[in-house]
Amino acid sequence: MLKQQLEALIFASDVPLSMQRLRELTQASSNEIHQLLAELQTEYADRGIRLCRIAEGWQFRTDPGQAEIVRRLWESRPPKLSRALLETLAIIAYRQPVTRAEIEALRGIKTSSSIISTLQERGWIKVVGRKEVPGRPQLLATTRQFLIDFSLNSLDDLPDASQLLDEGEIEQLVLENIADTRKEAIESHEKP
Amino acid sequence: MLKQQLEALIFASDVPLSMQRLRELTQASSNEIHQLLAELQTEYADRGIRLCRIAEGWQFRTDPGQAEIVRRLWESRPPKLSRALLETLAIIAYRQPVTRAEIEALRGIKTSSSIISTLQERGWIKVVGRKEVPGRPQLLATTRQFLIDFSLNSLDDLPDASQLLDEGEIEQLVLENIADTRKEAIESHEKP
Amino acid sequence: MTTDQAFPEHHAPARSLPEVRLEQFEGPLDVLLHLIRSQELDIFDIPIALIARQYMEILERQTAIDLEAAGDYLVMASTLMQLKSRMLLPRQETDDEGNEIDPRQELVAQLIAYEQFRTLAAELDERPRVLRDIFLRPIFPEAKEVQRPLPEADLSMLLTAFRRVLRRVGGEVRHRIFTETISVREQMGKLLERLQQGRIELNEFLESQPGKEALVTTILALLELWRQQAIVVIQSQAFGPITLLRREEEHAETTA
Repeated sequence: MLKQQLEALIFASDVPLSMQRLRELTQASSNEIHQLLAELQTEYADRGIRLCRIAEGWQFRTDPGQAEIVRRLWESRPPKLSRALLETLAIIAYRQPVTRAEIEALRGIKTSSSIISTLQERGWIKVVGRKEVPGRPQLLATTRQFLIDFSLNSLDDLPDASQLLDEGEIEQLVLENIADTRKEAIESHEKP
Repeated sequence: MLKQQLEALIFASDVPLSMQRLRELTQASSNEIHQLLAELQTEYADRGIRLCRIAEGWQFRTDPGQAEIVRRLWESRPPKLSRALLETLAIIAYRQPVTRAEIEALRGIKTSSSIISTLQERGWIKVVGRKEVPGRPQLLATTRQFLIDFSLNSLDDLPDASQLLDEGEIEQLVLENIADTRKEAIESHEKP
Repeated sequence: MTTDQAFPEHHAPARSLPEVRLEQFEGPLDVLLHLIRSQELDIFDIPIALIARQYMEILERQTAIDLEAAGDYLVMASTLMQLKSRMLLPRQETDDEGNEIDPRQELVAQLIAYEQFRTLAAELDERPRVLRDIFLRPIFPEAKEVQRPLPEADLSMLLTAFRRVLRRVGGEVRHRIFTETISVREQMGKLLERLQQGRIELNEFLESQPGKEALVTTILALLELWRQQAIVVIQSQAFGPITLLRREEEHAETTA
């Protein structure tokens, strides 16, 4: 049972799992975990998948002996653009010129530098100046290449932000607004 | 050797790998591949990782029995799907391609736009065309992502797909039974 | 004779239903199925008078108004009332071929069709679902080790991504929609002007608004006027029509 737990955890984690983390997650002792990991390592020794000990912890990897065929798998297919990258690009397209802080405020999450640099490498965004506020952050905007790659004649071809939402959603926003207005009204009323 | 290749390929792919794709990559015959996949499936049957047949392809996934512990990796619980969303999705899955008006007729209530757009954002449904009736409404159908996320090999695997009654069958059922109860009611009334 | 007549209302089983609220339901069919199944009634022989009464009770208990769904609930209420009176007709209804028609046929078919999907939806929810019950390998380091074709640009995915952001930041959108088009203030003026000519029904007025933005701006204008107590909003019964009038007019009426 603990063995299956360890297998599933290591498989589903996006980072190698350290002994400490495995202990926290399974509530088992280091000894037990150690022993089972050793067993697993032996069981996978002849498989196409290996249980590897990497500096930071444990991770499943494909057997290096299969590297060539695995390369074939990946060479033929373009990867998908990630959700985070698309969201960042969309905000730049709609709000340009925009600073990174503004993007982060909208997405509610920190934008990794690798997203910005990937977008720059693809030639979809560029720095168009600096905002005259403390720190003088860079202002980002989309490029001509962006229009070409996304089959747009001009930025005007992007649908209005309001068109992207439908009535149901607008209604929702209005309802939230009512709540806000009411609250404000009540609050302003309560003040002497 | 081929077995390890298959294992590594399926493990290294971010989408389920179809038989055709496995044949192309390994240059082996369907027969050989089939047999080895069956062997692998048995070998993984008691592990924390399983080899599963999903969306007409093969994919490694965690054992559902380990769900609780694996969820601890992220600490956040996945949001529950609302009944309205599930009903709408079920109608699209079983009746596809289907228009929004048809969904509303079946559920007897207006479908909020946010349900349709949430389903689209999840990547579970897509517009597959337009119905040639006045207004040319969009026809909705489920996607491959829907099969992947709901652990289905094909639409035929939907629960009770064969038992679903269509309009004609329901009409027949109603006519037969409603007539019976009426008859009984009449007969029992006529008795002294 | 129908069951309704066989069991006149005062003879109907006096079981009291546990109190339910409209928000628990996914529409009028869901309410009806609940009433039928929880009382173990025969779906092929629905006591319409009883069900209609219980349905109306649930509706009346409703306090919050969801205008969109209200219409569907009301349509069902009138269907039930109509069925009730048809069931009381002494003569059997017949179709073109002279076959007997039960007035409840259509409703029963609708209920059975809906119930199927209600069950299937629950079963669909039981399927092992990725990220809830099942987890996949989240990273593919092998992919980084090869030269791959670049991901393709996809406009629809870009738009979906932006929609996601917009939905997350509702307030921001609000600001944008309402400042870019007709201003709320302008619409407030128009609304007051229109009200000079007398009271209006909300639905009628909203229908005359061209497009979504105008609609939203109008609603915001209305709320603002209401907040400033310049207008009065009247809804005399749940789900009933909403009437707007100027506050002065209201005074005029009460003093008249």
